[in-house]
Amino acid sequence: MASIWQYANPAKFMRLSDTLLPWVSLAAALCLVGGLIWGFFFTPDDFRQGSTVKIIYLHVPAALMAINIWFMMLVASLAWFIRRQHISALAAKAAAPIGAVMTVIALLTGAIWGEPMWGTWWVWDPRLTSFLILFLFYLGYIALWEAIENPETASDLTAILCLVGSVFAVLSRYAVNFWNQGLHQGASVMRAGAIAGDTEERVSNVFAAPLFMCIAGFGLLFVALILMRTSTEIRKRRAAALMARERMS
Amino acid sequence: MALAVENLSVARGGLPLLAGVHFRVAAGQALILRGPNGSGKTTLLRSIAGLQKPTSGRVECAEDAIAYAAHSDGLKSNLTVSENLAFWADVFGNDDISPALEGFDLKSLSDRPAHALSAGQKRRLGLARLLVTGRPIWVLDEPTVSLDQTFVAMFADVVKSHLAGGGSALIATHIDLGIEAETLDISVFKTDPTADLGAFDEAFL
Amino acid sequence: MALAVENLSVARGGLPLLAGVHFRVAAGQALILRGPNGSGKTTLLRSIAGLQKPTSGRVECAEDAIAYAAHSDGLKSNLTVSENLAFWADVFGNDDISPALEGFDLKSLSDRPAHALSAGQKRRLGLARLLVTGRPIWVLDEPTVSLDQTFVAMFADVVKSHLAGGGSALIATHIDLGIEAETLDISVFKTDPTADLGAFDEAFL
Amino acid sequence: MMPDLGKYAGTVLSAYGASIILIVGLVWLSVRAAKKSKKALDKLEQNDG
Amino acid sequence: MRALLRRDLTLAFRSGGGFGLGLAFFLIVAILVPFAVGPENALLSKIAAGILWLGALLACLLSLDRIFALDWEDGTLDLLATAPVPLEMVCAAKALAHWLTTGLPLTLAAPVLGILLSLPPEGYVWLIASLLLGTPALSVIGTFGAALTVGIKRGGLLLSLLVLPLYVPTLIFGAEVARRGAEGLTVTTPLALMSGVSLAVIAVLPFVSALVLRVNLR
Amino acid sequence: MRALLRRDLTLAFRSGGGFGLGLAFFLIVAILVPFAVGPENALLSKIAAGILWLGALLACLLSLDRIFALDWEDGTLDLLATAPVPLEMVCAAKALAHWLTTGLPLTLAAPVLGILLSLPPEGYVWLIASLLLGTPALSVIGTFGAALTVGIKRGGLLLSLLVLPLYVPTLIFGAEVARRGAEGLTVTTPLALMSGVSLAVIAVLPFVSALVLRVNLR
Ligand code: HEM
Ligand SMILES: Nc1ncnc2c1ncn2[C@@H]1O[C@H](COP(=O)(O)OP(=O)(O)OP(=O)(O)O)[C@@H](O)[C@H]1O
Ligand SMILES: Nc1ncnc2c1ncn2[C@@H]1O[C@H](COP(=O)(O)OP(=O)(O)OP(=O)(O)O)[C@@H](O)[C@H]1O
Ligand SMILES: [Mg+2]
Ligand SMILES: [Mg+2]
Repeated sequence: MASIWQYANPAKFMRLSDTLLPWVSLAAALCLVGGLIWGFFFTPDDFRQGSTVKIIYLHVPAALMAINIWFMMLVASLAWFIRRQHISALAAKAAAPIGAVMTVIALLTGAIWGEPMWGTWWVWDPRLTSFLILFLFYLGYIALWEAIENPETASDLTAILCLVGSVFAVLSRYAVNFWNQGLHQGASVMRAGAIAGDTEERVSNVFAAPLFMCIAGFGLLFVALILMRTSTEIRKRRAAALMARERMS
Repeated sequence: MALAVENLSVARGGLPLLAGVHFRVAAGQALILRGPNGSGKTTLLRSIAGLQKPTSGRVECAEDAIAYAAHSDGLKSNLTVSENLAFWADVFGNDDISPALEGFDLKSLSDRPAHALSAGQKRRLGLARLLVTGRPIWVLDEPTVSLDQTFVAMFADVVKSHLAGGGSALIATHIDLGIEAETLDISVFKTDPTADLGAFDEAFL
Repeated sequence: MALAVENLSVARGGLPLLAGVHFRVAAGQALILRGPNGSGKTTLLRSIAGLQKPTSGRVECAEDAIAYAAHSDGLKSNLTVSENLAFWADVFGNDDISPALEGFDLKSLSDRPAHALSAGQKRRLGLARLLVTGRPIWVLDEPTVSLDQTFVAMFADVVKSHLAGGGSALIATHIDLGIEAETLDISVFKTDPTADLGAFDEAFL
Repeated sequence: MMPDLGKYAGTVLSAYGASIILIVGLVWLSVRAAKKSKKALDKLEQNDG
Repeated sequence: MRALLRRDLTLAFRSGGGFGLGLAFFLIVAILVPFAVGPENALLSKIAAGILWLGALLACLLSLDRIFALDWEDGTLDLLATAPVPLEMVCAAKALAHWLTTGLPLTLAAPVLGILLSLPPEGYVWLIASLLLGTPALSVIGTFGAALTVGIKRGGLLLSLLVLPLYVPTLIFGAEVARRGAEGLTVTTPLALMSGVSLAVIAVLPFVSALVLRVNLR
Repeated sequence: MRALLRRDLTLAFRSGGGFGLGLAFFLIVAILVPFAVGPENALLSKIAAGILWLGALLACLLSLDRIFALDWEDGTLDLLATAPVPLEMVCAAKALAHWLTTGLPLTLAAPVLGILLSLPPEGYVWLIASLLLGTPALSVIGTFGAALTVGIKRGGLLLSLLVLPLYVPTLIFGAEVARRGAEGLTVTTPLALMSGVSLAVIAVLPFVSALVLRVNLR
């Protein structure tokens, strides 16, 4: 069994991605549509939050993805530094816009949810605030990619930004926590999985199953998108290389 | 051998420009690089000076031996001529700027801020910087742009005495400098643009 | 007479440089300005182009007849070669940039962003701008800086055909362009630095 | 078929609407970019012969 | 002058700089204010209208030096001055391009940031109205300031210093409109005053800017 | 690297740009805030500490692009990279020069502006202390951002976008110190945290900046 690094070869990666993409897309669509329909049509209202609980099927998966995608970019950046295979850098580049959109979804659905629950669209709660900061990091990262012309320089600099940014993101999280103690729910998805959710604070079983399905759907959607977008980036690079050669002759 | 370049390939903007460049410059000698516009002289010189990574090949020379001068002279328009020189002298650990001032006839301009110089005067100041670096290998990219005949001759004199002192020089230029030196036309190292892109692996760059 | 300069005096940084400059350039003719570095060529050309006020004297020519080109070419590094030219063509009310592209052999570079050009290629683009202005009098300050011999010749051809079409040109340069034209050494108009400052009234500027 | 969303109908529907628009938009843009790059590359490689 | 306007807009989009980054700055000021003054909603909603106006003004200010500086450095301005277009038109086109790439997006983004600073619901309409009427004045005044400082290397901060006092009337009336709007008071007087300032400035300043530019190019 | 530091300071004084204008910007923000949020003293004194911190931060931010951009444009950076000085030292000297020409004067000016915003008397000591400990971090982080965006034409606003989220921890702790100080509460925890952040940043980031610069010069 060869190492997974063989797929860092663009041609092999493209072949892999071409074979995987239809299946992953299909699975993503099934989970996402299924989970959302299940959650939206076939779960009861919460006794306290009424029908607004249905927002959880979007909010929580998006929030989880938002953080995890940044984490994936961090890993890809490290891989770029260590192995210097362009796929890693390109995958990080391809992931950033997805992460940014996920952050926006989490922020939007959260804000929409907050209006009936807390009586305001926005509070400077630590969790929400750190999401906003995360969004800024995504924006800066994308903007830096766009601004630098030389692809190798751009890979290096954005990777450094990702590393330094991660450290500062964690630091900001603590700073924000110190600055304001929050209103937001504690993380209970994981506990809900472990202990069968019973307390009202936790996500109870009725909601848990479709929620997990949606989380899986978002995850698969991310995988499908990243395969597609990384291939796009590879093709763009190759096209640029070909074009340059053509111009020379 | 002061500077030896072996099998060097350079690229610009992801485009291979030159491949297999090789030459040697001995102490006390100069080499003139020629080549039509856009052939890659600037790119080659930057690679040799260490400002850009060559795609392959080696540049061999003593460490910290190269003084590079290109179109941008690194002058601060708010500082005077002598302050500009003094700064670079200081960075390179020298403290006497008067030979540099004399070498390019800048004595009379020494208190003039750099923004009040004409194109040729700026250029002279940029070249005078070479003298305060105290480095043996000069790598120069079109050094005589904007200079009139008198100062081209003066520049040639400075280069000659640098060579006489055991230094060496690598100069890209389009005009005749009046320096006795070998000439190398870099267009012979031009890469073949029709070469195959390879097995589409990392070569997509 | 396309351009007539009469008794022109120019100053730079409050310092009188040239006085009593006078010459005429007829339609179909060119005039080459020479002079050592720092003698005031740039200052003179800027005054003639109307970018600087002469201290005295007159420049006579038809209104809006001068196209000026100096070291800075007014290129936007983010725009492509043809976009850069198209912008200037548009400003000057033309719409065909292909003669300009052909005149300086820029066809193959036309989709390249300006920052990805070499020094000489940038210069050619800057000169191509002259062709889209459609103006009869070209005022050029060291136009061939960074150009190799081939392109100096190409530039000379463009100037010649401009002259043949009834245009005229005023060119400051240090090298030999291969254009048949009168040459004027501006050092003859150098102001006498020992001249009296006058009655110390308005002359303190 | 439509469940009764009660007084929060607007809230829930706008949350779903906004998210679905964003997701579909992202997918659409990604697919379009992929198609465009594929076309451009195919054309170039054809030229290469 | 359509050519110039078109080119400026292309450049703003293509360089990824002009457009979007002003917005980003605005966003960031709005986000940092709570970190600086503390997270209480009551306090924030009191200062929201004013801070948003101030933030928009600063975001506008930061992009001013792009108006002429780039064209100056690469010699475009010299060449434009010898081209057959009146400099007045150049100044007007520049100001318009600046507004389209900063003032307008800022105005459209303001309501979103209003949410972050818990601006009272009554405030939104008047915030947008005042920004829509006020930002053109900011662009025109800024163009004047940029014309004054053209040719000064990195004149960015000097530019701010010159322009800020000129921004004071617009800021006072604009913020007053937004603040009164947020408190549910009538806004006619400051609105009328601000519109007056904007109109006068738009009518007169491009000519002054052209004059200044001419002096600077000489 | 004394040569570089000395030259940077000379340039900052001589160009009349770096030095003084950051101060002026700070002054103007402090002056404009009352215009924007209204003149009530009670409200102002509540937000004074935070606004002063924010103003200092913005003033600092605006001068960041001077750190490397000028040296990049005229080729000095290329030449420095081939000179016998470690780039780490260059970055440290640049950050120090930036702090001496902005952070320090801003800190000294803050108390004066505190009067304008009716900062409570207890606040002054802690405002100065927090600025004195916090602004070096701002300069060092800013140098990192400037190194990232060097070579991007007019990268000023991109620079702000990149640097501002990095400023969040310093701002939060710094403003918290100043705010608690103004309210007469104890400040030890945020002060310790801020000093920790500053120290860590000063110790590590110059090396990262040098790395970034090397990549950019390549
Ligand atoms: C705009 C604002 C909001 C943001 C950025 C946000 C962010 C997040 C994040 C990051 C999570 C994931 C937590 C985890 O599982 O680790 C989460 C979960 C959750 N959020 Fe929000 N949220 C926002 C507003 C709201 C509002 C207004 C509500 C409703 C009252 C809410 C209710 C929840 C619930 C119930 C969970 C699931 C908690 C769990 O079981 O893990 N959120 N939110
Ligand atoms: N970013 C880029 N992308 C593609 N090609 C580029 C890029 N930058 C430069 N080039 C090309 O690389 C080639 C070499 O440029 P270089 O500046 O080294 O030439 P040169 O020999 O110094 O020419 P000159 O005599 O005109 O200065 C040129 O043909 C130029 O068009
Ligand atoms: N601000 C200033 N103050 C004083 N003298 C100045 C100022 N600017 C330029 N000069 C001087 O004016 C003279 C004329 O400069 P100009 O640029 O016109 O020369 P030039 O003939 O174009 O020279 P070159 O061939 O070097 O380009 C020079 O000697 C220069 O030193
Ligand atoms: Mg070159
Ligand atoms: Mg000249």
